[in-house]
Amino acid sequence: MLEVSGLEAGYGPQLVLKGVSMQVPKGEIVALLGGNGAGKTTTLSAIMGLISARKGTVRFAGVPIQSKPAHRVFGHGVALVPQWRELFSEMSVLEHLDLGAMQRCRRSEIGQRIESVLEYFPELRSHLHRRAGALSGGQQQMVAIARALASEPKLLMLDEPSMGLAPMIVSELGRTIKRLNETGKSILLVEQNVHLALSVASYIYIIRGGTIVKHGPTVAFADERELFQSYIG
Amino acid sequence: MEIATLLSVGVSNGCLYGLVGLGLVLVYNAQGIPNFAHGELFMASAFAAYTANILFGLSYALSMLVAIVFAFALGVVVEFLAIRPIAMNRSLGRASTEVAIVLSTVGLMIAIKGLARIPWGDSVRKLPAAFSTETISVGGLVLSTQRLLIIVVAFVLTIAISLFFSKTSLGKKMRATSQNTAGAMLVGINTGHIYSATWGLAAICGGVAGILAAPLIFLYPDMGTRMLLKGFAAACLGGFGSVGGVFVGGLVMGIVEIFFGRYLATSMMDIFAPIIIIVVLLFRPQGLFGSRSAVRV
Amino acid sequence: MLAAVRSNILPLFFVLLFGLSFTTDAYAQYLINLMLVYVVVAQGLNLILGFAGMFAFAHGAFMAIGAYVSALLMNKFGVSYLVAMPAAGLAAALVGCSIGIPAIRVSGLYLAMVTMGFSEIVQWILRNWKPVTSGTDGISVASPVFFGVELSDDFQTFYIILAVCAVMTALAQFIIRSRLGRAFVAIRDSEIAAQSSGINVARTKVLAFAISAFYAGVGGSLFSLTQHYINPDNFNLYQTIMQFCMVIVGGASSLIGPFIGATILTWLPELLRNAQAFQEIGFGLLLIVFVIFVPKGLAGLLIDKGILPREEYSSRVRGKWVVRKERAEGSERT
Amino acid sequence: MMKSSLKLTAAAAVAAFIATSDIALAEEAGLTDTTIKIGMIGSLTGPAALWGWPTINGAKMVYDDINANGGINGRKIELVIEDSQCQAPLALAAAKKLISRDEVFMLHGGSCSGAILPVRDLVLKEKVPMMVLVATADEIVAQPNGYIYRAFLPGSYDGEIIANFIATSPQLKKVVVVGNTDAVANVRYPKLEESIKANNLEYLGLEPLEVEATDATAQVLKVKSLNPDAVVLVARPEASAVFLKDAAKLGLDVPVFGSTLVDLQDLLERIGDPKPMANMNVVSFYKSTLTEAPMARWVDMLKKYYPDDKVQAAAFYGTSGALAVVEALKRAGPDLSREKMVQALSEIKDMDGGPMACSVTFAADDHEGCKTGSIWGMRDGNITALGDSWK
Repeated sequence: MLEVSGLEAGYGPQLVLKGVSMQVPKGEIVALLGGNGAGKTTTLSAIMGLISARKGTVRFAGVPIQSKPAHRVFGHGVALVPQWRELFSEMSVLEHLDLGAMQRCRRSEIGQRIESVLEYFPELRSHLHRRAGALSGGQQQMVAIARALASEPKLLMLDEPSMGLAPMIVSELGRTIKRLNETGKSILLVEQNVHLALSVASYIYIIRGGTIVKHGPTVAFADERELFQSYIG
Repeated sequence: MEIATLLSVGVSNGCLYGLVGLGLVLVYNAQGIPNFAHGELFMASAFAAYTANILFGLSYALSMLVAIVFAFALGVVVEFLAIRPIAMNRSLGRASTEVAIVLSTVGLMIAIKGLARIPWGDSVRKLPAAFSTETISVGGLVLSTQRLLIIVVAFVLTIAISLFFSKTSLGKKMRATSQNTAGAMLVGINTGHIYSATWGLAAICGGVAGILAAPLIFLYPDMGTRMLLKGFAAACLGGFGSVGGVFVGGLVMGIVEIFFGRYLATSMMDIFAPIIIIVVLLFRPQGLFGSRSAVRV
Repeated sequence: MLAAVRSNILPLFFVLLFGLSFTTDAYAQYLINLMLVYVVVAQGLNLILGFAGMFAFAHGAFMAIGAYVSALLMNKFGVSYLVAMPAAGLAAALVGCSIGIPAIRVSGLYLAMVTMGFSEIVQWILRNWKPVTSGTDGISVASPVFFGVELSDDFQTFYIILAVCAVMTALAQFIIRSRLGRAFVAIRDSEIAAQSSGINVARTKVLAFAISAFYAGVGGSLFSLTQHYINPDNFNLYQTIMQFCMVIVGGASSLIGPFIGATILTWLPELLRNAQAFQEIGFGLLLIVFVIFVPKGLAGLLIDKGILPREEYSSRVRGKWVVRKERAEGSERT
Repeated sequence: MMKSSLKLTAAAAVAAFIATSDIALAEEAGLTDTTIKIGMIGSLTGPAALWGWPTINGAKMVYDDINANGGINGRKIELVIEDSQCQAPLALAAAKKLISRDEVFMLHGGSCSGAILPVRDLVLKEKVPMMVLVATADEIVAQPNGYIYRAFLPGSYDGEIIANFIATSPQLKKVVVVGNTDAVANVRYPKLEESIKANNLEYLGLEPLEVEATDATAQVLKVKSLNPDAVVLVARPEASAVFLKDAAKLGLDVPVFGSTLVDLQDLLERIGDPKPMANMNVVSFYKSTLTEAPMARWVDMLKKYYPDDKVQAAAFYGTSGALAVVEALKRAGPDLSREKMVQALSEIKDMDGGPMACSVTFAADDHEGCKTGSIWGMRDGNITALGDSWK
């Protein structure tokens, strides 16, 4: 589904990614783990087209997307739930879902889309007309994921969705991710929370200093502590 | 009677300030910059109406339409040529990018003015009013028909723009982009198109004000600078937040200014706008009605 | 030899101008003087705009304060120019402080509007406070007298202007290389980062205002020497915009930038006098073209091409922070 | 790098050398056996360009005409025209260039008082004769001054003319002034106030009106509340038109007197409606309106040399100055020098002011050559010269 090879990217004169290669097969959950400053968010930004790749290729469903701007990448069916959520603080929850769906479906289908997304997040139903800025952190994370889902993406990329959430909500989040995967969505999960990653992902990449230092199926990383050490160290 | 007269003039002036201020706010909210060339959009549109009506002899209504289309096109072209290349240049820091865009609008301000001087610098021109009867009398109160037109058009346009933002998908996309550009990109919005549309719409606001004001004043290349300050003042009073807020800010500005001039000191009318800008921005940056959160920091 | 020239370009420039003053006519000398005056003002603007990244739209007004204070001190109180000029700078710095203190409360580009409003108010005061400023009639400026010698023509005032410009340049270099200069750059690049590394942001901003206004005040005082007569029109919006052009065309956040900018913007209109093509359009387009294509100005371009030596203070900070990177780094730090 | 910076300074040095080595052959600067070089300074570009070429051409046509008829004492007039953009630094640069590089014999220039005042010092120090083009401030020509002359009605005098005129009507007692507060308007107020008081009229004060005013409702209502017998309007044409329109609308029905900043014909065209003009009177420089016989010669001359120029009031502001220059050059004779020129100018007495209503008279200690104008008003819908007393 997603093939990244030799990706180099950075900000200004600084190179952050020094040749990242990874794959997300169709229908799988893949986790990208790494410490602070390892280049996780940069990898997602480069795939999404928020920053431009300097070298390497990114293919999605066989189509090269590495030089396309974010809105075109989105058009191919890639959605990113950013770490900082990037909500529209003065707009209602419903408007967020509306905007998420708007670019990738016909006007008449929007209502149906929103309905199907809300099935995953029933809690949002009672907040549809509230400003996003007024919601709690967990609810905001739901809105961010729901907004991305409203476009019915083929690949969903989540950037540290567990950050700042209570453990209860994190495990709830894990279940939601699994349910999404069961409907056939490919998911790329970027995390520092090793527990969450191990519990949902089928394949794991570890990034350090802008390159992939280790990867393999989840079963190969059974020991959480060892896994944690490997990317910290 | 005198108060009613002052009020009618104050309100219609305020409508013009509100429209100009609205154009400033749209660009400010989208890109975080004060558009110093906005007064020149006001001026250029007035001259476009003049050119269509007087020089090409088009009918009045058609000339207005031509001028509005021209304003929109000018806004879009200006954004494309002078703003986008800077906004897209990722090698600058955020602060440098904003400063560069502001300077670009300052450059535009001078360049457009200079450009307008080539055909129109030699003398002052006049555009006729929309209606042939200049004044009507309502219960002894003499009202200028052009001023009534200004009030009606400004109200209608403000309501239309409010509806545009809350109801249409383009309006929602524009709001989304102004609140969070990264978020907008992530829902597939082509922010480049949104900026074009924003500049176009902003230019229409300034342009309509220019076309409406033209018959009351005379057309000359420097006519925009004064309007720019008044528009800024209206936007500051309104708090850069909502469409309605800016419009009310303009009204307050227009009304207070004229009463101040009449009963306190006409000499202060010149610096009323800068005083309002400073006082409001320093002591109540969210404007008279804005909520704190609407202020872009 | 070449390397020596490269690294001492500014001192050599001053020496060259000094030598030239023996061969010029009054017209060229006047323009050299005016150019040096603009260098001083542009250096001040560069400190606040280029280094501290604050958009102050008020340098015409600061110049006016300097020019009027020094002229009035000399005309009305018979104060020596040696006292009047620094006093002019201090007066401007004081006013700069007083608008800087409230202005730090408004963030980013609100500042542009506040300072623009301030300039308008200064203009209005100059026009209307007739007992002091003589309003639009303007005031004529006495020639400075040193040891009984009246310095009245361009060749004589040149020495004062050259000396002041050299001192102010050295001062600018000192400021840029000091902790304060680094604090300027830090708050430009990220206020939050600056704060977290122990910089008093508010105080630094007020200082930036004060120092920048001081330069403009001294520049205004020197300007009044070149004109022998000042009126409010000398210091309108157009003057401020011209200073911006000088900084941008020359190269913001570079010590040498204001020299290049002031040289070009003083001489180009004169060289094109006969063509009469360099009007507002050319002026405006120059500004736009530079911010789009040469955002670092000519100095930045020449430094990148290796023609001018890299200025240590600017290379340390160039392009270090970019908006997305702030976010990305912020995210990975948590 | 060395190259680039040296190049610049080298270029400046070369330019300077060329200039200094180019020593004039004649004994007096700007003179050859066949030419007299005169430098002109005007606001040709920028915001004040409105006044630039029209005023320059109004003077230039006189020189063109002289040249076409063989010149003066065998010499033709050669003009060097420089732009001041109405800004002091540029005006000063222009004057220095004309004097030290072009080495002109004399100057004829200045279209903004603020821009040309710094030039005064320079001209007096360099002892270069100068005729003022259109700048109106008193200080430019004020004494002591051995070299600068003006041959049209200066700004401060129209207040006196208006006040004297108002005083001839016994029913006009209380006068209020409405006007701009920019340089051209400000030069007029002190003498206006003084003359109003000198004529035993009651001065009710000054109501400022923005130069770019879009409406004058506040001012008109304030003036009405003061209940004056007459209004003196010292404003530029745009603001004057706005004021007159609002005055008519709001029923301010007293005589209004405009300064030389406005022209009746032009105001009538701007407002496009004779009604607000009914009470309007102005001080004019000219002998008659542009369409009447006394002006025909000058209008024809303009059409001959500058057929593209608009025939407007501003077109002839500089004409009388050029006529005085020509007259003085003739009188100074073939053996010309700057000092002789100044002498000749000072000796001009009762010269016909051309389009101007005054006759030009200079004296060694008074270089204001023209101190009268005429009051015009609307009578039966026509622009009519009223002379200097109420009829």
